[in-house]
Amino acid sequence: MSNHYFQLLRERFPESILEGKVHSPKRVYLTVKKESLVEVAKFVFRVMDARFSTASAVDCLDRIEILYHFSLDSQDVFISLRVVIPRERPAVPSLSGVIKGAAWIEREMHELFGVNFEGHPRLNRLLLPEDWPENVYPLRKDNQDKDIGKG
Amino acid sequence: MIFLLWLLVSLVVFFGLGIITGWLERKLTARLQWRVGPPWWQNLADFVKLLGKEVVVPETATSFFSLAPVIGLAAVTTAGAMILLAAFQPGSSVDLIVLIYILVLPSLSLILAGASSGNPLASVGVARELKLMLGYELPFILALLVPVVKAGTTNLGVLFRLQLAQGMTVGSISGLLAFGVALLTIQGKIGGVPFDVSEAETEIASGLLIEYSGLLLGIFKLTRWMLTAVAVFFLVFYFWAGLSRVPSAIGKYLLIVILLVLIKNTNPRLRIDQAMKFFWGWLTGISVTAILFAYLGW
Amino acid sequence: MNLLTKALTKSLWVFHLSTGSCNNCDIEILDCLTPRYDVERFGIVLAGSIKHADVLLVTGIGTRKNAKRIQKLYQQMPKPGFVVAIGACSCSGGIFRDGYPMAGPISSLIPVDVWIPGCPPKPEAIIAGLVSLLGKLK
Amino acid sequence: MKKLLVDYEICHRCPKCVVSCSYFFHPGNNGLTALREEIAYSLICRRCENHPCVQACPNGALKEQEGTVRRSPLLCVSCKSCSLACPFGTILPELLPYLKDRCDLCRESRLEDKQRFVCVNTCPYGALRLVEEEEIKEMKNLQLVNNTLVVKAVDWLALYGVKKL
Amino acid sequence: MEKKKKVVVPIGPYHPLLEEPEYFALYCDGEMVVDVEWEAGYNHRGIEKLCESKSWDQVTFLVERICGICSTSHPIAYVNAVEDLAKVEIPERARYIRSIIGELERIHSHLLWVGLAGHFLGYNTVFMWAWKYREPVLDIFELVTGNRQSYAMMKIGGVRRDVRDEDIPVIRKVLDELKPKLEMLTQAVLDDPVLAARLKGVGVLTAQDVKDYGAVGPTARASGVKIDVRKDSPCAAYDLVAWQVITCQEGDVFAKAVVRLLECFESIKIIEQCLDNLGKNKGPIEVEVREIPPGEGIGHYEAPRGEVFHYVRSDGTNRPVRHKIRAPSFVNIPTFRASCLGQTISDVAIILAGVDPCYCCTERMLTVYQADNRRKIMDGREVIRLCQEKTEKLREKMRKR
Ligand code: SF4
Ligand code: SF4
Ligand code: SF4
Ligand code: SF4
Ligand code: SF4
Ligand code: SF4
Ligand code: SF4
Ligand code: SF4
Repeated sequence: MSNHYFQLLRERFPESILEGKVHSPKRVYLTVKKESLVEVAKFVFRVMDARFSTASAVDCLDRIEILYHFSLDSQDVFISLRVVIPRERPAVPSLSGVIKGAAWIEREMHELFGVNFEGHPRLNRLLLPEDWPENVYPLRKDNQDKDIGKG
Repeated sequence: MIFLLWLLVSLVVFFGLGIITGWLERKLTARLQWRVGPPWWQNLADFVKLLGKEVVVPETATSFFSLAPVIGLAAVTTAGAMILLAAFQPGSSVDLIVLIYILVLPSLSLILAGASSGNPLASVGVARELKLMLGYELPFILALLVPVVKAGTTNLGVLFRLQLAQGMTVGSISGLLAFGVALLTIQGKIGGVPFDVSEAETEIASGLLIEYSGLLLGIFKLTRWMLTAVAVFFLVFYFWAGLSRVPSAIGKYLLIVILLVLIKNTNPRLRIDQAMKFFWGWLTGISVTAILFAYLGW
Repeated sequence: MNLLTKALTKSLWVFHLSTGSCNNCDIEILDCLTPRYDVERFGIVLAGSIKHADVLLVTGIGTRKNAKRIQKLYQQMPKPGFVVAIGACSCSGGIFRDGYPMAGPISSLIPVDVWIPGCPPKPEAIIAGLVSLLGKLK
Repeated sequence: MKKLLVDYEICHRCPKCVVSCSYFFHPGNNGLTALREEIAYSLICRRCENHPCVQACPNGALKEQEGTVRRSPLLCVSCKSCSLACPFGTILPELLPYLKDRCDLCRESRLEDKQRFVCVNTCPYGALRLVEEEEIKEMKNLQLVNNTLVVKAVDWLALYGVKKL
Repeated sequence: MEKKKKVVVPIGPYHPLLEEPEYFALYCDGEMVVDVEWEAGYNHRGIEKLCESKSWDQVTFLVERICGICSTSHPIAYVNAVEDLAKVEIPERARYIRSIIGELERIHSHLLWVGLAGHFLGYNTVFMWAWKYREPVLDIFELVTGNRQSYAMMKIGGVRRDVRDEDIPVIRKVLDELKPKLEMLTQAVLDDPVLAARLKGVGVLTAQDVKDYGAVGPTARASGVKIDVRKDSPCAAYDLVAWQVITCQEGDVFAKAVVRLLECFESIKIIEQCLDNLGKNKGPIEVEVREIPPGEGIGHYEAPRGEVFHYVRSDGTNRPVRHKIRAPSFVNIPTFRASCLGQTISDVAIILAGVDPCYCCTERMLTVYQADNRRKIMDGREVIRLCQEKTEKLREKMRKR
């Protein structure tokens, strides 16, 4: 099943999809160019009518990966769009214009990973305790101390 | 002087009665909810404990903060004294209208308390309690008018005693209707579910009393219990010929308390607008009908 | 034991404060109020406002975001007032001990009178803990 | 291509491995522990017939695979029973951490060259070295563990002063 | 209308309605809610970070403690994710046991919700009754798993404990006794005119809102969106037994209550069928998983409140490299923006409760609504902006107090 969607998206966006991996009949991972993320996500969300489940960021030291997980509930397939961005000044276009529900998770990633979501309506940090220092992102791999951010 | 004595009697009687009634309410509620419930001296223990606690006065509070509970307690005691006087001193001239006025005071003292504590949650409580008061006072007064129409007097003592000769007021259709309305409005007065919007623990965190602690809170709690006792006591005498025989009066008292608890436990809290609709629509309608019936002599 | 203390032991009003817990402890506290356990038998009721409370039941690790509020609430509680730490989290940090949002354990923020360990403690354990608080009062 | 050389003559006497490691997914990771474990199973283990180590493990975490013993990190609870059971001292207790360390031999080109192989630079006893293929041919007592890892085995005879025949 | 004064009613962080710390600020115009703002983080425990320092097996216990109510849903989703990563098939008996535990949890959770909803409405009798009926379910848990909450039943590759044959009749008996009580409760809720007045047409969420916010679980199903992970992506034994997805069309709080109550019956049905099959199927309860290969996996499961989502990444050691958890409330809570505005304060309580929000799981993550941006969203009128600045100041003041 996932193969089918893999082919479909590949044909629809030959330029934007850099790489793809069919993990199992139910899971497919596609690496998408940062510039085309919104376009592809819009297609998956609106045209393919997938449900936006969530997004997750992973710190890989030389890069940050962000995965947007879309679920095609009736087909039991997860399509995960992966965007790879540099670790210094990471930034991606925000999906919150297309998917209202994405606003929250983007704020979370902004706070925990320091990713900048361009075009996000309210990306203000707040949440970690008030005295949390700027530019310390707890879920980055270099912050391992349990006392991080304690000043 | 005599009245002062009665005040003292009232304080003692209704203190005891209030504690017991308060406990009864809790115990019955617990039984309805398949729980065991607290022992009989529970409310007394609560009160005594509160006496020993520190009183925290918030910085934002005004001077009415400590005055409000006293006003409430005084009002309830006075109301109790008037009812006792009317019931047990033949020839006393206690007027129903005055009593009605005094019975408004405990609610007012709550509002005063909420407004003076300077807490935003309390201020919502104030708004609600005010609206609620407007709601229940009208049908309450109308319902009380039914026996007045029948007897043609507002002298409480006469109203109480008249029933001994004519049979109790609830015996007639108009009286029964009026009694029902009075019961429900009393529920509003003592702030029981479904009309506990102003205290609504889960909505606005105990609302009006949120800032109170220690002795002051204790007085409020006590006032609330005493008010219940006074109100129920009043209902027994006013509608149900409480003067006739002591055992049956006690039975009636218990019955009314049970009724109140039942209402409380089988209904969810109403929204304030729903409560208003209920008071001004249904209850007012019913009480007006009752007055009409009373004119017709039913 | 004087009358006031005696009344206090018979009428504990508790305020429930969750400071970064997993809910379990909180549910078990609520469970104590329900028919099977019914702590109202002992005069224990849940208070709606800290100003009304005699006992502060704390669950959870005490997150850094919460730390100041916990202390403030403790100060607002009219004295005499007591603190009961419920669950492994509030006693020691439990499974979340090594997390970065941890400010607790609770005893490092406010004085604790009774510890009730467990993850979550069963309602019986909570009741036993409250009883031991009563014992302490006497 | 360069290979990592572990000089076991030095390592086997070392009280506690203190090298740093550039493996990043698990900070505090000491990749060398994993390497030493691998070395132990592939080079030092005597491959006993009935595997006392395997028998001793209460969780079935050890298993013989392709001639060597392998420890399943998911099952091992780090109780060190195997270490006690092994008659040859193959499995040193410190090689059995509960949270497994990992060395990918800096294979992923994830870092600038100067940050790679920090283990080599941080071993205070100089037990680690990067060697070229040619060098390997010239050295004695060398064992290849895999494509990128070579071990200079302990010269026991020299150690105990026994002359070679 | 311009200079209408707005009152901020803070709910929380310590508010009896919310058993957990949370800060909601309702911007009110009289009794009318004109804006909702909420701030989280009081409960943030950094679980995703902690996961990276625990072994795969330990993480099951940690995710169990994300929240005590969905305390088996998170582990199920997590083991699903790891099994997806490692491509492990679990034995059939384990699948039945997983479903039994999952559905028992659903029953206890829904009953808990009914009780709390009653409590919020001032209907304390309902609270007491629902919780009384919930007790026997917890007894089953204690019998089968040894604990009332946090069952520690899930394990990568199967389940940790078997259900003993002698326990099966006990479970059946409890369920049989539960059924009439549930029916009574359902009837009581459906027939009560006051409840209907309080709940019907209140806090309506449309199917479009559901799609926009990605809402899940009963919150979505009450709005006519038929999604249920158990049906759509059957794990455990959900494709081996017969049951139905419950949906309602109205999207109001009443519909949410109905969905939850009816789901309890489906859960009982599932458990009974699973118990039948347990009797017949005597296989092993787990397969041995020796290693987790490098890779990534996604697992999800229908918790009582909706889909929980777990993403794990492995590098081949015995601890995850990254573990992302998305709990149902995280996507359900934002729907408040759609369902609360224009309602009265006293309804907000029950609307919030209607979603069955739990902050524990959501809170692991950090989310805040800041007033600054909200202002623009609201309507952009300068006057209101000024008004809100005033309220904001008031709020600051209250915070400091
Ligand atoms: S002690 Fe355990 S049950 Fe209680 S809050 Fe902490 S993790 Fe949850
Ligand atoms: S009951 Fe068991 S799992 Fe829970 S804390 Fe105690 S030893 Fe640990
Ligand atoms: S690598 Fe260096 S520090 Fe580590 S064990 Fe060998 S000699 Fe010791
Ligand atoms: S340390 Fe690990 S491998 Fe060795 S016996 Fe213990 S569990 Fe087995
Ligand atoms: S320390 Fe605990 S687990 Fe280990 S043997 Fe003793 S009791 Fe068992
Ligand atoms: S007992 Fe020691 S030498 Fe024997 S097989 Fe096991 S590890 Fe190797
Ligand atoms: S080779 Fe690289 S990964 Fe391996 S131990 Fe050395 S620094 Fe760590
Ligand atoms: S939604 Fe989250 S907090 Fe609520 S019960 Fe489920 S896991 Fe717990």
